[in-house]
Amino acid sequence: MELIGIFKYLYEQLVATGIPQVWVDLISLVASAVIIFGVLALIALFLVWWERKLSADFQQRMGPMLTGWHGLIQTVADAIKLIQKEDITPTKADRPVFFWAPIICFVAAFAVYVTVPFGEGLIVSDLNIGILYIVAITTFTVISLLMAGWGSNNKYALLGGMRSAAQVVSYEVPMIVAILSVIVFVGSLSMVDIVESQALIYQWYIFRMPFGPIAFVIFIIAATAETNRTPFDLPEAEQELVAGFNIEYSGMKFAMFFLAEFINMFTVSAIGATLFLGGWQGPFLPSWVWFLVKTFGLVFVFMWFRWTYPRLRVDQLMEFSWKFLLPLAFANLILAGWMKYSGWFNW
Amino acid sequence: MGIIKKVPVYAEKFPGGGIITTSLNYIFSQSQASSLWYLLFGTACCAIELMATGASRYDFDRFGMIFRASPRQSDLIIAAGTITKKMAPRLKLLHDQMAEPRYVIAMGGCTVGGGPFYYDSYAVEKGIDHIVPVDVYIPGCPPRPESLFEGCLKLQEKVKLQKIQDWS
Amino acid sequence: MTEGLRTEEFQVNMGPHHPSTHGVCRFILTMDGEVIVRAEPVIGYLHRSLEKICENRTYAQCIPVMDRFEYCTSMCCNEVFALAVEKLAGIEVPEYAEYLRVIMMELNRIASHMIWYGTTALDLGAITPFLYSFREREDILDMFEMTCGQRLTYNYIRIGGVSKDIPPEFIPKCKEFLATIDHKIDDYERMLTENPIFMVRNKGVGTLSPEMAIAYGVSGPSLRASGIKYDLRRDDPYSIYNRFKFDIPVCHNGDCYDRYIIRIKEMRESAKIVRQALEQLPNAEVNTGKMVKANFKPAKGEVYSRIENSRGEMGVYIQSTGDTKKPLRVKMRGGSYNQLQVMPELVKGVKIADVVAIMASLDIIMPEVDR
Amino acid sequence: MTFEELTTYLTEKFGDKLELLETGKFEPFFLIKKENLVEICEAVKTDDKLLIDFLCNIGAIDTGEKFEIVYNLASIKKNIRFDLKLVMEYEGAEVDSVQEVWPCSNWYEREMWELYGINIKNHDNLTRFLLPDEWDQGHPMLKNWDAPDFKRMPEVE
Repeated sequence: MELIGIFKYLYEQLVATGIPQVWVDLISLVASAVIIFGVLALIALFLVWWERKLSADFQQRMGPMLTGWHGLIQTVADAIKLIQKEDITPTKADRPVFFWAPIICFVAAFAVYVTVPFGEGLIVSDLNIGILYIVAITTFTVISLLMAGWGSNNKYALLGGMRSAAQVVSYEVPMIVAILSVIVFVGSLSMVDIVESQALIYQWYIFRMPFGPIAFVIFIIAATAETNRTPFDLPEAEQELVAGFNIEYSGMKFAMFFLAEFINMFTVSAIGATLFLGGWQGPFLPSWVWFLVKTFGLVFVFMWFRWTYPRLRVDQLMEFSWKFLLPLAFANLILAGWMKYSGWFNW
Repeated sequence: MGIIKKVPVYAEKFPGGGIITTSLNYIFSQSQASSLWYLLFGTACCAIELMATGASRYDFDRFGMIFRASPRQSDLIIAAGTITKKMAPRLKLLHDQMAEPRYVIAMGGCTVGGGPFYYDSYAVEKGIDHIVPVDVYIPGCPPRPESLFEGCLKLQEKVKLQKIQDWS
Repeated sequence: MTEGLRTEEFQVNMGPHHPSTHGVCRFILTMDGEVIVRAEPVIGYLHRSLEKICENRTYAQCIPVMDRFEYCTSMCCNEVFALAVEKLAGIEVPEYAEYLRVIMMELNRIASHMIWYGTTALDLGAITPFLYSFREREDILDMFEMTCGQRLTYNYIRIGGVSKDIPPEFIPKCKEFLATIDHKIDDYERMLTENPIFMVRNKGVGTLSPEMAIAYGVSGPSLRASGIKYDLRRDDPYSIYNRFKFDIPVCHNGDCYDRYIIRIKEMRESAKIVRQALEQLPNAEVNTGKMVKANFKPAKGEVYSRIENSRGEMGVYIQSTGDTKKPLRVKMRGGSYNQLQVMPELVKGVKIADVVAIMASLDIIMPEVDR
Repeated sequence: MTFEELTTYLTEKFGDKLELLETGKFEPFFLIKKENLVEICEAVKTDDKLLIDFLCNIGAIDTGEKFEIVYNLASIKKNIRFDLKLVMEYEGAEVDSVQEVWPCSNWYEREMWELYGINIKNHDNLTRFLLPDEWDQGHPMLKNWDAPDFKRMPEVE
């Protein structure tokens, strides 16, 4: 079954009704936005459940068991509970900043998916600056965390917000440089072009020796830091900063941060799968299945990190980024450029 | 939540509108009961039992109960361990910081009524129920994890009986 | 720096309700950015006036109160009080009961170190080790439970002996536990000891020089991590510790990592002691000792008895007037009290994350401090 | 050093400044005068044969007639243990701080000041310690202390 066929059929039916083309485009855009929102909300809820189950497996526990089959609707219950919970704004908070922070975080997390190719042709809009757009939008998250930290008027929240700003800015650079080394090879910023250049398994960028694996590792490390997960979960370090930037948030606003965190994790995994693991490319199965398999595989790696490693200290984190990761990423970029130029490895 | 609280008022004006109220009631109370996030609040011996209950053999997560470090995000405060006169204002502060609906479990003899420190102690608060409203009392010094489970299940029963009209 | 840009120190209140203050310790941290300028511990949030309570209880009634003094190693608390009263009254403890005491105390030491291992990992952000160590701790608690019916506050070691004999299932269960414990500790080590992040977080952090350690009365594993080989089980032997062969692990850097290594090694040594005690356990006569009655009055006198607890020297000072059933004064001394006192010196100039690491490595728990 | 060696050594060294008590059975208990406290503490810390570097514990006792203060001392290097004891009247109870000798005495003395009302001379931080900040009911460890919500355990035979 190819999803794209269904969408094409629906689109043709819409055109056949004879309404003006502008309306057709508008309706299809809105419809795709709704579909993506729904799918991502489901994925986020699933990821929360999966994380809890996985952590339980790592720790020889059961995890959620009593709400639904093996706790499958546990996160739904959590979400409904968070909706009905009282929404507190601290008296001394900076109200507009406090109010907008979770919304920006949530919207930014979803806005990325405009240019993520879920499968062959399954993309809302194939922008020719696709990857640039993604990198730009994901940066919004840090602004929202900074806003949350500042707006809460809480010292722990402020420390958490500052930490996250410092951290995301430092790891953004090696991540982009790692992405650049792929882009240098593809010669295009479009996500579809990137995927199409890795049609066969030995063309996946992770297998392009020697620069591919290095770029991939740099990307994974930087992405872990970008999504604020262990061992780089300093902004919400429970044992130091109680809950970090979201310490004052309750109810729905907290749920927004919570879901956005998981969606961000899915985002970076999707980017990783697209850039290094061939995106939707794969035999036999439908393209979107391949995409999901690869993305969830990367998500699993992130979760694995989280339940294994302790946390770094903030200065060690910075040192690691600026003194090790960044020089490595630049060297790798030069290597990639040289390989592309010499044409030796252009299979 | 103000809006949800208004739903029964309007819905029941229509014939058969009661079904909306009851099903909303069911969904909300069930999800509240199966997702009681507890505040990481432990002072003395009971805190060790609370940790043990969260650990592998007993596993609180089965009931959907996970700990949150921030009182804003937790629904339930398990007062584990002795509350002294110095600590009592802090407990009250934490309870005030929690968002409605919020619940309190008094775990262990000390929080129920002073326990082993009822006599001859000048520093222990004799029972926490004159500081915060308590929903479930669990006696024991310290209570076994099984009795903590029993207390949490009792609390779930209580939560399931709540109606959305009652929310503040 | 731009001219006129002024930075300001600010105060952060850490605790008394904070996930990593091991109960209810409170620090008022004066910080410059993320760096600690000054730290002032504020204690007393768990001050339950145990000493006042003991003054108004008979000697036998004091033992359950001692349980609450340091609930991670309640057996040792019972022992230190019983030891003091036995010295005062000149009570002989039967050999069989002494062996049971040693077995229980060493098992309890392992259990206490397991709590420390779990919470240390938790404080550094790794969650899984916590659940691993609590899994094995449950086995130890099972053994205690089958012996005295409680999981945490045992009231097992009494004045004059132990409250009851071990059940027949105890020894096979204990042997099974001892057979696997070394592998389990290997597991723990695999998770943290060589972990690069763990090492970089702990090495060179919170270095405690031996001079400072002694001056501040730091004792137990934290003192041995600073390079001083001092263990009351060897240097001031109480009970029957002089009958067992065991090493006293010593490290020399005195940082958080050494304190970690020491405690991991101590778990193995404790297991060794339990193994020997089980072998030597006299089967001929099962005599758990004669408990004292409610109207028991030791002779006039005073004594300070001390034992090696998992957190350092645990002592109790008892003064008896000789004509009442109640002690005139019971003063308790816990290792954490002094280790918390040295904290402000250790945390000067470190990051806030290190405060958590240092506190975890010193293994401070609050009931011992506040009493 | 055994009990006897230690006793003779200390009595020879300090003469009539200290007096052996009969109540101590396992470690020697010496009664000293509070004027000599800091002097004796410094002397035992620096003495080559004693090297008392470790202060185990300081405890105040309210005997119902007067205050006693016990210093439990130990040497890690020489493995020696003995105790010093002070006796003083309730009126104007005051003692010198020994934190110059052993820094860890700071908290013990602070606790003594708070719970017994014994004034500590030359102490750098006599502030609220274990009791709540707003505490105004006096010194609770005194034998005759009482408060409205303080219940004594009934006598059971």
